[in-house]
Amino acid sequence: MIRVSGLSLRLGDFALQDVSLHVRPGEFFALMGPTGSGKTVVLESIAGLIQWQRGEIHIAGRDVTALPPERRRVSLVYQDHALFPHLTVLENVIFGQRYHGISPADGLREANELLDRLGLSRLCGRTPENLSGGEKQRVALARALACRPNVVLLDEPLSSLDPQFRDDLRSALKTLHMQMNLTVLMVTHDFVDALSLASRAAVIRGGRMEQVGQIDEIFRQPRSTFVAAFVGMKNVFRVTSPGLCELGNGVGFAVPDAAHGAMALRPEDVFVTRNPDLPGNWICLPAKIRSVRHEGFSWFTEAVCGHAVITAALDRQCLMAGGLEPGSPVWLGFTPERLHLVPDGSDETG
Amino acid sequence: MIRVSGLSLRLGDFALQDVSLHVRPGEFFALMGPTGSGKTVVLESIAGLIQWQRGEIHIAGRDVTALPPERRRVSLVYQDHALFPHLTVLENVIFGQRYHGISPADGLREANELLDRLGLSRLCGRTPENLSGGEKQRVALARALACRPNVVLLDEPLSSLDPQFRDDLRSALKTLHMQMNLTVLMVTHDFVDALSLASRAAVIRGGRMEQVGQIDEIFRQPRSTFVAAFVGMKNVFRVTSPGLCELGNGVGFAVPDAAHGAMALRPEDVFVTRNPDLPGNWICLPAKIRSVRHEGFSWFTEAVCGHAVITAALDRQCLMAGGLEPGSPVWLGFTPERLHLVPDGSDETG
Amino acid sequence: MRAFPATEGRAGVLPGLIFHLWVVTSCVLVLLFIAAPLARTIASPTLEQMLATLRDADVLRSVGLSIWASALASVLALILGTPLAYVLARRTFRGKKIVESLIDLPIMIPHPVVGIALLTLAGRNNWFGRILTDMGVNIMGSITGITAVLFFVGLPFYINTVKNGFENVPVRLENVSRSLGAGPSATFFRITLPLCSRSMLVGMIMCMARALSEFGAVVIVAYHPMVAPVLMYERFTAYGLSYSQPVAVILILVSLLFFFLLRVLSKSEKEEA
Amino acid sequence: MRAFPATEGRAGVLPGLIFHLWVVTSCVLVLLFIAAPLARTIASPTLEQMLATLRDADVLRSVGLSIWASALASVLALILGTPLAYVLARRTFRGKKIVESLIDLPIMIPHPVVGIALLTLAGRNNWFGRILTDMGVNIMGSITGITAVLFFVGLPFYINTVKNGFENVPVRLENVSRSLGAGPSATFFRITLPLCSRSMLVGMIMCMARALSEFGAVVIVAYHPMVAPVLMYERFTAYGLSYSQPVAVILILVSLLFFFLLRVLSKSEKEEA
Repeated sequence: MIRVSGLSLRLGDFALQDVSLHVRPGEFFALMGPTGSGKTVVLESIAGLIQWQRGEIHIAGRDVTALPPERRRVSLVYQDHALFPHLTVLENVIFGQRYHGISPADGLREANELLDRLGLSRLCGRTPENLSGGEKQRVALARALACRPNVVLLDEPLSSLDPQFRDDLRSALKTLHMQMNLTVLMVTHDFVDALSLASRAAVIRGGRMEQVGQIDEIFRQPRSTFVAAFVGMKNVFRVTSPGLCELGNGVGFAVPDAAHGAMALRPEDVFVTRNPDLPGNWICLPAKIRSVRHEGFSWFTEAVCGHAVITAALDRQCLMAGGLEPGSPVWLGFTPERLHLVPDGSDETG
Repeated sequence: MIRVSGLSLRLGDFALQDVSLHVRPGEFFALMGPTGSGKTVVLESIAGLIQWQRGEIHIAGRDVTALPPERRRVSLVYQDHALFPHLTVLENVIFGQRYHGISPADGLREANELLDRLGLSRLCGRTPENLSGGEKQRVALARALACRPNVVLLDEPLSSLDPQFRDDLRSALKTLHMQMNLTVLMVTHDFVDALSLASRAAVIRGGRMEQVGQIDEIFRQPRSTFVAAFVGMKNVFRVTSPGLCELGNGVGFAVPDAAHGAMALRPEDVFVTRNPDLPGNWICLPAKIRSVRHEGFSWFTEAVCGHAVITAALDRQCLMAGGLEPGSPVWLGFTPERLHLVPDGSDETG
Repeated sequence: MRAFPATEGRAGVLPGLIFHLWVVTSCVLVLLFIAAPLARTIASPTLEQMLATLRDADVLRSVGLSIWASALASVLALILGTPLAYVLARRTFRGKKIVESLIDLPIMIPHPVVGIALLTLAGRNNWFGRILTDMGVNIMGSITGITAVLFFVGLPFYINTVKNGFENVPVRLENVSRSLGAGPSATFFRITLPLCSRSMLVGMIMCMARALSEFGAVVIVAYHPMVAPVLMYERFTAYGLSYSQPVAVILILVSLLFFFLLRVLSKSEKEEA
Repeated sequence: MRAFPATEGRAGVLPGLIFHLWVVTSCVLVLLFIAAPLARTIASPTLEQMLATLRDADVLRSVGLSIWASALASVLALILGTPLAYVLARRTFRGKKIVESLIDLPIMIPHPVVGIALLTLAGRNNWFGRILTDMGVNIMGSITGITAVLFFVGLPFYINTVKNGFENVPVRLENVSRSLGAGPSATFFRITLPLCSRSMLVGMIMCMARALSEFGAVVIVAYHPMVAPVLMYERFTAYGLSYSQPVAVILILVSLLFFFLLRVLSKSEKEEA
């Protein structure tokens, strides 16, 4: 549905270098990256709002490289919702329909359907200033959908919202995407949002694509230590000799012979137990608890294993069973499949 | 250390009504509330930056009600860090020392110690514009601590940061608080931050205190459905008759006779199992899986139980064991202690 | 509780006092310096003098001409200045600084020079002037000339105000409008202009007020027909201070009226934002 | 893929064209209208005329006086206007609108009225004027008078520019500074002023440029000693257009110089922000 090939541009200090990506029809695609990585630039290029120097963009099979934004049939939703303050909610929603050959009667019906679906019917006549953050964002979404776009572009749609509203809007987005068979490209700096919503994703950094693929693949198999860090893969083990990761003190585990660089492992993939009763093919390492802490409702432990410190998520059962005082001996277990080779393990970022 | 009693003020449409709170020496206190609830107003009142109409504020035993901000010995750290752009990092940090009778030599030594502790030593001579978001926030923290304040006031210190930096700063804050025995009052709209850092907390809503207490107490025993929703307590059961919550279809559980209103339960406190092999004193309800979804790295299931829908967190073991297809029969278990009475269960918010 | 000793801040009492003194005295001085001469002038003429002046046909005609020509200039600014303000607010292009400087130039050029320059351009010794004269357009001593002068001096005020107004409309609103299918023209008229209408009104009043105050350029291009400031100047030179005061009072009151309008409008503009 | 049929947008080609035409023509017209008269004037005098004018002691003295008195006025604005600008940027108080209006008033009051008003205040027929005269301060026909007039007309430009500059310094920086122990005075001089110094410089140049351009008020208060615009007016009325053009050229060039300064400074200000 969207095919970006070799997009390059320069904006002051910032440069986008040879960015390519492909969003398939009906797909929810997430473009992830830290602040300043150029994700919004990609979005605005696709919308036709930024001139680029090199590269082509196709939307729905048409080469839109030379088309102005209003001819591209892509609807944009910004983080700050950007509702038209002088129009009512309904007027906002029907704003663009006349330019897409939608008759006023059809348009009004569809707009009301959308508002209804998003639980906004009773707000039709209000002006945007009287809405809550979550409501504004839903109106912006309805406005984007009301003119039957080929693609919806979302620019950090969740990050300006309080956590309470964020969950609601996330569900709304998910439901709309499935029910209306939308093609969505979402930009976000929060990998949790991407993981919850998207089926495929890309990670961008400093104007370059670091990785494109299935969302699971990115989260399980980051191709660089940058992506690994970005998706929260906190455990990185250097491959010390062919086929082996030594952690010191005689502790270590075998890795495929061809592997060199580093092996990365999510804290969520490490299990903590008091007895090594894990399946036979698992890697099982002796360790000592150093600390236990919680982040929100998730509990993590840092355990010393050889000379390395491994971060592991804790299950509630494990917490309740006790025996996690600092210094307690435990076993850390993980399946070899969860252990992922990061080829550029020598990369400077951590 | 800070004692606010009966603070009331009016700012345009917004009013703070009879707000009282008490932060003890050495305590990390979190003031939580949604956007526009007045949390920053409380903070700025304590700092002396806002005139209030009624109420008293004591800091370190002194009545500061009539003192200008510069005499209160409270240091402020804003969400947007508010570094002085024309000064270097070091100049920023030593800025306030001269007003607190700290000799330049002592001041410089302490500033360097602080910068060192926060991993900023190599940035001493830089100007703020060249720093990353996380670095700026740490400089702001160092600047606040360098003039030996009685209290540090933090205004959403984490929310402007990318998730990667947020973890780092959270640990830094926690470490500093413990090592330097600081008294901290932090304002936040994110209950995850509060839960990770604070020992006591308060929830404010529309200028009124909803609840003050131990952080665990607030998260386990919200006193209103608003607080329950704010802290993510998704399951609310109406008490149908004295001593009983009926969920329909003959399913239900006993509650203390005196309880009326509603009972609330965190999704994290509900365990899902395939066999009712839970401890004898647990409440154990039969249910059917409706859906399984993940938010970030956490997995949740919605299960139909009688006529009610209960949200429960899923452990990784449980997920791996399988049998969670929609329609599968499971047991939902929780201890009666986790079930909390919400007295104003009739409240309109959900 | 921190381990450091709690030293009381060495609050700089003396410098603080001097600072406050400086702030208070200079605020009072400045406000008095502006208000006192005007108040004194308004209080100067007797009621009879005022009434006589108000019945003076020359005075009324000149005030009317001033208002009419200024209004014309501000309408011209609306029609011709709006696009430029929009372009300056939205586009970056090579030479933008030069264009912005050019727009501000009329504020800085000594007023008689403005008059000289317009006369030079419209004079018979260059082709443009000859074309104008052949078309029957006469700058010297005509209302056309006066309007041209007032447009020249008022334009920067209009363009800068409206440019500011356009800048305050978030580009994102226009981006969204474009992405929803509205072309540049539809976006301008349906989104940007409605959100900016109050700025444009304020700009027109600014332009008109500045035009009303102009004297140095007008007096060169058109001594007759007399606009109000020229009339006042003539009375001052011909009959002296006390004779010119009643006219001054009327002009001050007319300015205050515009002023009041301006404040009311720009106030509600801020409240809307 | 959506289920709706993909209808091509009815791109309004004609209105779009008219819109573009309006934008382009009016931009060109406005820029020409400002640039052409000035360019034509600069091109008018011959080189000999220019050289002769540059050797004319009267011309040089008047230009020097203009610059000197304007500089004095802008220094006065710096000293007396800065606190008021700060107060207006930071405080809200009852009657703030009135104070802001008062500050802007000198832009709107017809220039000869400004002169009349200052003369009225300093005249012997009121106590303030008598005190002034007794102190030996003479407004009429003196450099003091000229400076007072130029300060009066230039002040709004200084205050508005600097007020804007102060507003762009986030209040949070001052709040943090206060919470770190610095009093209002220390906060002002260590935080606010350094961050605003460029605005203040820009404000001074604005004030000076406006003062340089003043004619109508000066001509009433002090025909002699002649400032440059008055000299030019005299040459125009006494000898005609072509005699006044060389002086006009010099004044345009002096204005352009200030202008250039202004642009360079306000440009780097934006880049810093």
